[in-house]
Amino acid sequence: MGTPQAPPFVVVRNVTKSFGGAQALKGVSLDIVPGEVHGLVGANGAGKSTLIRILAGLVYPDGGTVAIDGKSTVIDTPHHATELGMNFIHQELAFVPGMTVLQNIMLGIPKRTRFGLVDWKAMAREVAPIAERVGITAPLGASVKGLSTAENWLINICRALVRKARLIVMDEPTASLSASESEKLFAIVRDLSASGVAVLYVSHRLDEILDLCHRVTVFRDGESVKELAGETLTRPALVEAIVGGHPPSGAPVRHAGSNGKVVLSVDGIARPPRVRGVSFDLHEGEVLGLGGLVGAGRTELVRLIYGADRADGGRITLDGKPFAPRSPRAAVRAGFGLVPEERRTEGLVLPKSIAFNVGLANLDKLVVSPLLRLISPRARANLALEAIRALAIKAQGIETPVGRLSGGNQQKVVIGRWLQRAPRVLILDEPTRGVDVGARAEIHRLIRDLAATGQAILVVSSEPDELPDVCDRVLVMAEGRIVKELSGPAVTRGAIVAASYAEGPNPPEERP
Amino acid sequence: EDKPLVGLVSISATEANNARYIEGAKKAGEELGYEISVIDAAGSADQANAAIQNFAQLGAFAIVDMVFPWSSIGAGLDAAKAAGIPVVTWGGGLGGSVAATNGSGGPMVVPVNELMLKNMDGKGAILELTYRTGEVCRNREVELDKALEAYPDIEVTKNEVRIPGYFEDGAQYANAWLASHPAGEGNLAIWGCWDDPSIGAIGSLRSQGRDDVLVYGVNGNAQALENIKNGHMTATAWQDSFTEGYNMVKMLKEIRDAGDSWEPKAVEVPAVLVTQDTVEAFLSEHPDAIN
Amino acid sequence: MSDITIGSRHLSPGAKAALGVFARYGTIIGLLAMILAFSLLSPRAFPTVSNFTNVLNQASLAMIIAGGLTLAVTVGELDLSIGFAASLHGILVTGLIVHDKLPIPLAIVIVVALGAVIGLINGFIVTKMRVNSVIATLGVGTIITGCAFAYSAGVPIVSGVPEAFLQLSLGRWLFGIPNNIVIMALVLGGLWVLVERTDIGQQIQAVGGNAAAARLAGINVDRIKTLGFVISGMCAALTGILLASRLGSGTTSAADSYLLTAFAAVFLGSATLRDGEFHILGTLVGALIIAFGFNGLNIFGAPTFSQYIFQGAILIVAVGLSSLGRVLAES
Amino acid sequence: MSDITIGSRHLSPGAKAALGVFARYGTIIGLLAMILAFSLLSPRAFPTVSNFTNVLNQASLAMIIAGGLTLAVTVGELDLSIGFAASLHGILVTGLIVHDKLPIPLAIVIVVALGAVIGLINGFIVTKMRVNSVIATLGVGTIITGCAFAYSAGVPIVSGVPEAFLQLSLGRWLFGIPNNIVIMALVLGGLWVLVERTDIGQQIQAVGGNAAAARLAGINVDRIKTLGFVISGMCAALTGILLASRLGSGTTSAADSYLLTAFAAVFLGSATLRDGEFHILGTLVGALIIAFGFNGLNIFGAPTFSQYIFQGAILIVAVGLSSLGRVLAES
Ligand SMILES: Nc1ncnc2c1ncn2[C@@H]1O[C@H](COP(=O)(O)OP(=O)(O)OP(=O)(O)O)[C@@H](O)[C@H]1O
Ligand SMILES: Nc1ncnc2c1ncn2[C@@H]1O[C@H](COP(=O)(O)OP(=O)(O)OP(=O)(O)O)[C@@H](O)[C@H]1O
Ligand SMILES: [Mg+2]
Ligand SMILES: [Mg+2]
Repeated sequence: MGTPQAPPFVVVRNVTKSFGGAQALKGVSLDIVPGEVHGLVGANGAGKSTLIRILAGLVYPDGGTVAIDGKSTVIDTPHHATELGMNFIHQELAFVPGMTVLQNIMLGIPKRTRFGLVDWKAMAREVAPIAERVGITAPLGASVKGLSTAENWLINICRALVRKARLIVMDEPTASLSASESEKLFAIVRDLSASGVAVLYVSHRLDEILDLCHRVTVFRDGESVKELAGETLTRPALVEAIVGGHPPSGAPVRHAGSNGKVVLSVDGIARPPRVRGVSFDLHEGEVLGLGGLVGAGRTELVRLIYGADRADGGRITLDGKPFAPRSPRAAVRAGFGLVPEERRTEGLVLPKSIAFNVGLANLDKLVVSPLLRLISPRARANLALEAIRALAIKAQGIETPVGRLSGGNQQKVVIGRWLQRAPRVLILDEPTRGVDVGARAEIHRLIRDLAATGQAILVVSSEPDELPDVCDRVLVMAEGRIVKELSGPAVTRGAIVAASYAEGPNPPEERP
Repeated sequence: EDKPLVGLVSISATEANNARYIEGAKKAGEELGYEISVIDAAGSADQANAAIQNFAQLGAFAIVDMVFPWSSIGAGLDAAKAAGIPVVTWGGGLGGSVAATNGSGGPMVVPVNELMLKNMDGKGAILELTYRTGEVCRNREVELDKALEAYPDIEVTKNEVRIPGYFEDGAQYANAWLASHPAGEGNLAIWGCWDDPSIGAIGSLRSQGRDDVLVYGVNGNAQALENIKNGHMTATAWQDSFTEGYNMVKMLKEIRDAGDSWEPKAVEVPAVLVTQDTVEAFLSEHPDAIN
Repeated sequence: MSDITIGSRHLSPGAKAALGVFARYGTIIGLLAMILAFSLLSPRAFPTVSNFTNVLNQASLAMIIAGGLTLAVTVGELDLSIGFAASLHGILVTGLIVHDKLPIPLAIVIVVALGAVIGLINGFIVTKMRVNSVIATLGVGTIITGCAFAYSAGVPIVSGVPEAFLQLSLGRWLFGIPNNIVIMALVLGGLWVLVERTDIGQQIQAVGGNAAAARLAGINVDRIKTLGFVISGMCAALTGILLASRLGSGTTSAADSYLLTAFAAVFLGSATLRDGEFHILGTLVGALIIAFGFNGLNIFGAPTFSQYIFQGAILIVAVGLSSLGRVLAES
Repeated sequence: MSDITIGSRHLSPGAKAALGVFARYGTIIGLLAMILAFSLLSPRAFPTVSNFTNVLNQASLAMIIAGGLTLAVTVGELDLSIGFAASLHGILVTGLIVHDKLPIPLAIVIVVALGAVIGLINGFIVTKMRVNSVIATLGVGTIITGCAFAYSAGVPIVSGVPEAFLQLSLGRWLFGIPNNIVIMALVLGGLWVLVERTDIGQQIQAVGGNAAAARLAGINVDRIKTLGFVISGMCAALTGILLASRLGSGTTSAADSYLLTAFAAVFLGSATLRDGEFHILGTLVGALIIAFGFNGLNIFGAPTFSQYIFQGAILIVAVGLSSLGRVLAES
């Protein structure tokens, strides 16, 4: 793929931006030409989303220039950005929960009938083909409330496509998508590029980047450190540019697996239609993966086990004793921990500090004594520092509000919450969503280390590469049932993907 | 079921004087075999109109408007008139199609004003706690302004209290006023257009330990009488709401019987000035005034 | 061990569907049940055409102001200035007619425009100065009360109110429908179309549902929020005008108490049909529940204290029906 | 595009830091500026120890009830029942002392316990029946008014109130500090420790910040919310008791107006130090702004109408200072 030759649409020069004391951008430059897929990569907190927010008119740069079509421009509102021909799929989901799929897609760009009323029919006609191409299966009239994260992402993507922009900026679009949706997205990106639309593509998944992008700009610590294209665009070169010379160590060694005694036993747990009778055992020291397509019911399954939702039927035993989770509180007390799928809405209290958020699940450890329930500032600080150290969280200090952290660092805070609690069963739903290569390896190693201490770990992931990296054993779910069990060497990307699609004729296997 | 229904629409059925008027009305109703029904309009003129309309709807024998001025119950009067039901007011004045009124609280302030001005001895400062939205209060303020014309050396500060909130407002206004009127700077008086704001002010006086300020109220509610008895208040004019309610209900039959030939009129029950000197005698005469 | 199942709910799909009906229509069911109960308790006086007309007539003003408030809360802001504003507007319209001898329609237009200006001011303080709407509108409401005092010195404007102005709210329309009801129907109908069927309405709903998302989608959030305040302000003006016409006078604080009624109607309504979303139809239902509750208890002649107790209970039960239905149906 | 964006593009880091100070301390700067202004305008009467003591004494009751309300809003719910509840508690405590001849401490304990029960009821309706807190607490408040009326038939309880009960709020402590101030300081101090320094407080803040996340972190959200209502109810009871002691009587609706004052204080306070978060210290500052604003305007002798206008303006400006500072510093 050669770099398309055309005058650049967007030129960014020496843009700087600081938030309070934090220098998010120390001077970044890049240009985007029509018809190219321009990759933007960098570690968590490198400043990618900040640049995108500047282009979107959400924040203003402290210095430097942004030129659109060769004209230096101050983008002051998102509306202005849209008018300039740029569209955004931001890292943090943007949709209106009370509205329908169609309403969300057409947000801000409605069509009107002659009487000035909204013309739903015409809008549906326009949106339907695009929705299908993107892979939205829900009816356009359905409320988005019941939809999965992935589907909401697709809605955001669809919205950008409907607007026929000259540049579409995608900030980690595949973080919440599984392989099949991702494939659809890639096809769309290629189509867009072929039709002359530029795409700025941010991702931590380097395979995608290598696959899709004509050119890649690498950010490190708020600076654009490298531009790679053509021959120079290789995986090692990327990794080296991202981490700055310290490539992360390779995949951890797989453990022998499920020999320990059974910690958690799930028998016939169900809550139709999302979960229709699931049984499995989880052993001491085991990392068990749950794979499958988006909407397969994995998130719902772990929520049932954790007591966040009530099951319609089924049995659970924990360490041989019956366990009926009435609430997450009961589950936490019994020895569970959950890193939920949606960090911002389910995981974090955004205006509060890192120390606060890490402390939330450890309050009993932070009080000076069981009777005098005052929080010990020292214990609180130690806990937070420990999490920051163990997960290499990039932040100014333990009192930084988590809302100000980059997406990946927010994810680390949620994980950090459970580190010292060392729950008997730790459930991680999409643990490395939005986490950079280096940190991803860190988290994987951490998971293995925790397992090595005897914790039982359940990992849900939609990223096909992730489960083979960390799991001893993987259960593949489809349509609310377990359709395949893979263990040891059989746990491969290919096997998981194959099993995810193998539905219908195969009777569901429900063997522990 | 078929007892004649007398509808009382109260500005605040939980306010002491209103409650006593209602009791008087009930007493008369009992004697005459009327059913007395009370609606609390909670200070809202609009709800009062609605309530009057509802009573008209029910074919009431008569409707008593308590304290809302006749000028703010236009829609209610309209509906009652259409249904041929007389409306009388208590403290609401005579006007429109109102058949009778009593409790016109304006004039009853006069003896209080006279006593206060006598005590002032022509100089000093007065804090007036007013409530102009209320017709009665406004009339009392006008009375005082008239009387004060003769005393140019008396400095007057006016503050408007709110309903609800009159206790707190009375206290806060008193606080501020007292700060610029320290003890020993001439004759000081606090005058409330009814008792409650003055009672709020007494709270402030007492918490500051000030006993150099004379406090006056009007209406003579139980708390004011108690305060006079305890020496915190100087004087009030006691309104015999109970008798007013009683007399008014007794008169309703007369109004209905007269029909179109009825001449609207005021049937006032005179107020009684109660001071620290007369309070004991007064209470032995009207023991239930304080309970 | 085998008997400990974690499934604790054995609701049949049928039962769930029935509960779903409660969830959607709980407040409406409550309203109907209440009307039925009062009809049985006071069969002669309550369930008559004239009484229902009467109730609607009385409730119209509250419905108009609550309709406006619905727009403000839909864009995600509280407007506590409406009651004070309506009081000011009532005084002002009477003053313009009585003292300044303006023609009635002109006076009305001026006052409604002032309502819009107050909305603009609220909108400016909230969106540009970024002051929390509770404080902003409470502050503006307090200032408005001061203006009402300054204008009237607190004294109601009573004499010289022309009959034609009184007829505005006392008059009746075709088929003897009171004007108030007609005006209310037009206003709420217009607001309904605006919110549910127009492009601006979509933006209003989006801003209320998720302001950040709306902003990212290119909607001018500040402008839409300001619009919500403006409409709220205009409806308050209309209510103030109609109230002055109904009372036959312009009185300070006459309309203050609408604030609480409007809030009760709007929040009651938010439990209707949709879960916790504010919408015009819901507000209408909420206002009807309050109005019929007040009327029915009055007609039934319950003692004052029990009227309060029942009114409170009606609020809670009406919403509780929906909410419980929803919780059970979805759990 | 045409709209005014508060661009900070050309602010130097120094200017931003200065604005950051405004953002954090805007309301406090406002309070101090206001006190300074009034001191200059009324040098003899305003800035005296006795005036400040009086203002604090007077404001103590509002501060206590606002402190309780802070807890309710911190867990993310509104409590509109507090004013009505405080009125009921005032009547009840007087009734228990005067009619039932209970010892004063016992009467107080009973009434505070009743406040807690009302909070429990609010909490139950909100968390278990899932009724929106606006409707739930408005409903409960209305019911409470009915109860107060049923208990006292509207007649204030005045005679026979023992001097010892009056001394509760009229008395003075060491150094002549009025009891009310001491009680207020203890209550707010206690609440501050609870919210800021204990594990329960962390849970309270978490529930208010993000209830879903708090739940998944193992916090019993319903229980914490109920606790917020219970504390709010207990503070309302305390305010009702102190008010009855101050007035020397139990009077229906005496405390109703505290509702609005408390809300104003709490929301004003939420702009202090933290951005839009409710907290005890902020509430204290908010209540001080309101109290000193009222007092200063009075002492200065502004006419009633302009007092309203200034009061409204003070609310808006105090918060506007912080908010604008924040917007400019962070944009
Ligand atoms: N509003 C804000 N206030 C303070 N700091 C901020 C704010 N937004 C971003 N930052 C800081 O700016 C830096 C860059 O953040 P940004 O979100 O751009 O990173 P990113 O490259 O997108 O990372 P990720 O891959 O994790 O999404 C981070 O250190 C972050 O903490
Ligand atoms: N009743 C519901 N209402 C709202 N959201 C729900 C409901 N049930 C499930 N969800 C959400 O829908 C999403 C999809 O859940 P599900 O368990 O079916 O999918 P999954 O296999 O985890 O796939 P993914 O999370 O990748 O979309 C989850 O985020 C879950 O929280
Ligand atoms: Mg990012
Ligand atoms: Mg999932």
